[in-house]
Amino acid sequence: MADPMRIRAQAAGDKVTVRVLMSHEMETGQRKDAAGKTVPAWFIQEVTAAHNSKPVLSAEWGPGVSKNPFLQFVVKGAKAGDKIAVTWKDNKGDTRTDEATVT
Amino acid sequence: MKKMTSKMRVILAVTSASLVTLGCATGPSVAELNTLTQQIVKASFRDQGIVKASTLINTDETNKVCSEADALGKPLDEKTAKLIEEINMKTIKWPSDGKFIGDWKEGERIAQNGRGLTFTDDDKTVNGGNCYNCHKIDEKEISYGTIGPSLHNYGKIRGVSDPNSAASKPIVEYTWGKIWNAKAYNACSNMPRAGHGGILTEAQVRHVVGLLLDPKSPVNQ
Amino acid sequence: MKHSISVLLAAGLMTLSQSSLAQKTASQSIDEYRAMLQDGNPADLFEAKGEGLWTQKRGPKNASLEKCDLGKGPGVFKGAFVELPKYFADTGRVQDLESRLLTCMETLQGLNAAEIAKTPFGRGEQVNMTALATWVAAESKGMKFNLPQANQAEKTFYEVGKRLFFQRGGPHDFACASCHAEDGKRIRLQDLPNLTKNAGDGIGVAAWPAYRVSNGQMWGMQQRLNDCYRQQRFPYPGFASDATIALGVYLGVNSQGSASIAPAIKR
Amino acid sequence: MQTRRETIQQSMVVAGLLASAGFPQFAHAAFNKNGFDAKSVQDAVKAYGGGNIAESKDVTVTGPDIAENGAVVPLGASTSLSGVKQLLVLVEKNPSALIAMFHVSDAVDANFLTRAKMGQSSDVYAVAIMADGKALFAKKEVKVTLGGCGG
Repeated sequence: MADPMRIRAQAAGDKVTVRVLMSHEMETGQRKDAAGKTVPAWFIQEVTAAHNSKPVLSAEWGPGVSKNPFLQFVVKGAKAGDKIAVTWKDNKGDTRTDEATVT
Repeated sequence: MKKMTSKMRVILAVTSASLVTLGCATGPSVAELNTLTQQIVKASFRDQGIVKASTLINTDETNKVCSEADALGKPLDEKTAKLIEEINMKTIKWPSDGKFIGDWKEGERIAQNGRGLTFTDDDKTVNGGNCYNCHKIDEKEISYGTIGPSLHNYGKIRGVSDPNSAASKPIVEYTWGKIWNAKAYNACSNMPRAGHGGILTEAQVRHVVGLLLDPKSPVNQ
Repeated sequence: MKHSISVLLAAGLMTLSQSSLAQKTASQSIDEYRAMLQDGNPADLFEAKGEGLWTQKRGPKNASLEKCDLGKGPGVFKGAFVELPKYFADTGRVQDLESRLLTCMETLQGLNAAEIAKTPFGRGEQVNMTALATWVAAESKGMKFNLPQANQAEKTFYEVGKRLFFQRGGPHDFACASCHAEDGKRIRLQDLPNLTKNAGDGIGVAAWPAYRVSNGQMWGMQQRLNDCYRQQRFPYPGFASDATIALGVYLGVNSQGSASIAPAIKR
Repeated sequence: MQTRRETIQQSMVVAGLLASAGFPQFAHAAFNKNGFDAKSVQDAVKAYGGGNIAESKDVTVTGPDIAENGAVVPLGASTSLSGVKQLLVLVEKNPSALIAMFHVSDAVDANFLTRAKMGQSSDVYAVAIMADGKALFAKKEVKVTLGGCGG
């Protein structure tokens, strides 16, 4: 199973800045290994986020996003103690969800 | 594989034993430390890919003398330095066809290239000159190192307008020689001996000399 | 933040001569790029993994590493990193963090240390090794390096490390000192720390383990030294070999008083 | 503050929760292959229903002037305009220009930061696709240098 994400969610006023690090290879499918064989594409395709279980964001990513991806977004109308959950799904169907409490 | 491991263990045991012996009272002498270092080098490094561990232990007198001087923080005395320079001067292979100046465009590619001769390279890797790692050369390349002096306007500053003229001969020869074996001119120079060390071929050295001395080269603009 | 950078740039433009302008702004732009990466260092992912591994029961003995003695007593990890490498009486060896973790993985968990040492970086147990080293190092973040030099073996290793640092060899005659013995030098665009002295907080050894942006890998000090030797065109230094540890003692003692920022983010 | 380990344990529970919630609002969020197959900025925008792109000072793209390493280039897209449906981050000279597409909801700012791979120096784009299909962009040049020892 994929390693957990690191999610930091910090409140300022009525907004919460969420910074997410995801553990993923993000293979482009264009790289060749030492033996000259093409390494198959393997990357996060969909990212969604929820604030206290209510969906607030969805995104589509391609293999052009860097390895071990970073994402920053701002949730409106959120406060300390709220829950922010982030889910990713990759092109092999693997998925992972992690949650953080807003500080 | 297994045999190798047990051999390693024996060597390591010897090393630790000598350490224990050295570990008493006053501490080891300089000579003992030098010996211990060589034992540790032998036990620690192994062959990998195209790089053989023996190259490290069997390094030449120039490297041995300069390493020791560096570690002690004392530069070589004049006599030793001269001797080393003479030994290295004798290794310089001058151009077999008498041509010193190659294609500066090729030279620029070689100067940019820092590849080759590591334990992850293979014997098919074309070696680069690593020049930009340490030198500013073509002013347009902003990614250059500062370990060596700037070579921008190298030929221009030295008044080389026709590298094939008799007047240019000394500087042309010096440039070739310096690239082939830098230690012939400065015993403990930081600069690799590109020709002598087998890093660059004669043809590659010729192109790099062209990069530095051809009046049309961007280096001299 | 952004604002202050542009103000700085504007001020810089006025005082710089035309010829040095391009270079100056290039290095300022690189600094700006590096600053942008500071917030969100993927090393966090490895640190979290390492924290989990410390308490996880693993190996033939189904034990955690919680009783591992990193030099400050069994189970003490805070501040251990900035005092390593040091001499350990139980093994009779001077050991760095990764070498010591190897000892604990063998004695406590029953894992095969020789096998792990032979495993290439980034594979199998080496992945766990790097994560553990990242986490232990992170637990000393902000602390100053303070390697012990009381034991004769530690003093001897410093002297051996110094000789290794200045040892020229390979086809290029490179030594560590070729690049790291003077102030203010650069290789290509990379600033080179002078490792013969305290190079400053978070510089040189005080930045490793670090996340490598160029290849998306987390590197411990062992891998950092291994790749230095690779680029020096030296043969392969064994994982946790005495040469790498002696070099670690030399670099660590020279960095006395420098504050660790590990795990850092590096080109 | 919760520890990292607690985060890991909780994530199992959350995963189940989100799976059952099913995200009905984002039913349209299936991966748009055409967008990521598009070679040019304009074609990628078209794949999301956007029209001809027009430069706008109300859209902002952020990124370094020089990236020390093309493997990780921090890029951001934002807009002050209301009525934006999607924000796209693109690198013109990449084999596929589109890096990421964000659906903008009322619950988030139209302001996202991510990191992209860049094979070479290129213009980078932020494109805002509006409710009426208008596509507004900002661009800036990011130079990618050869770092390290060239080896």
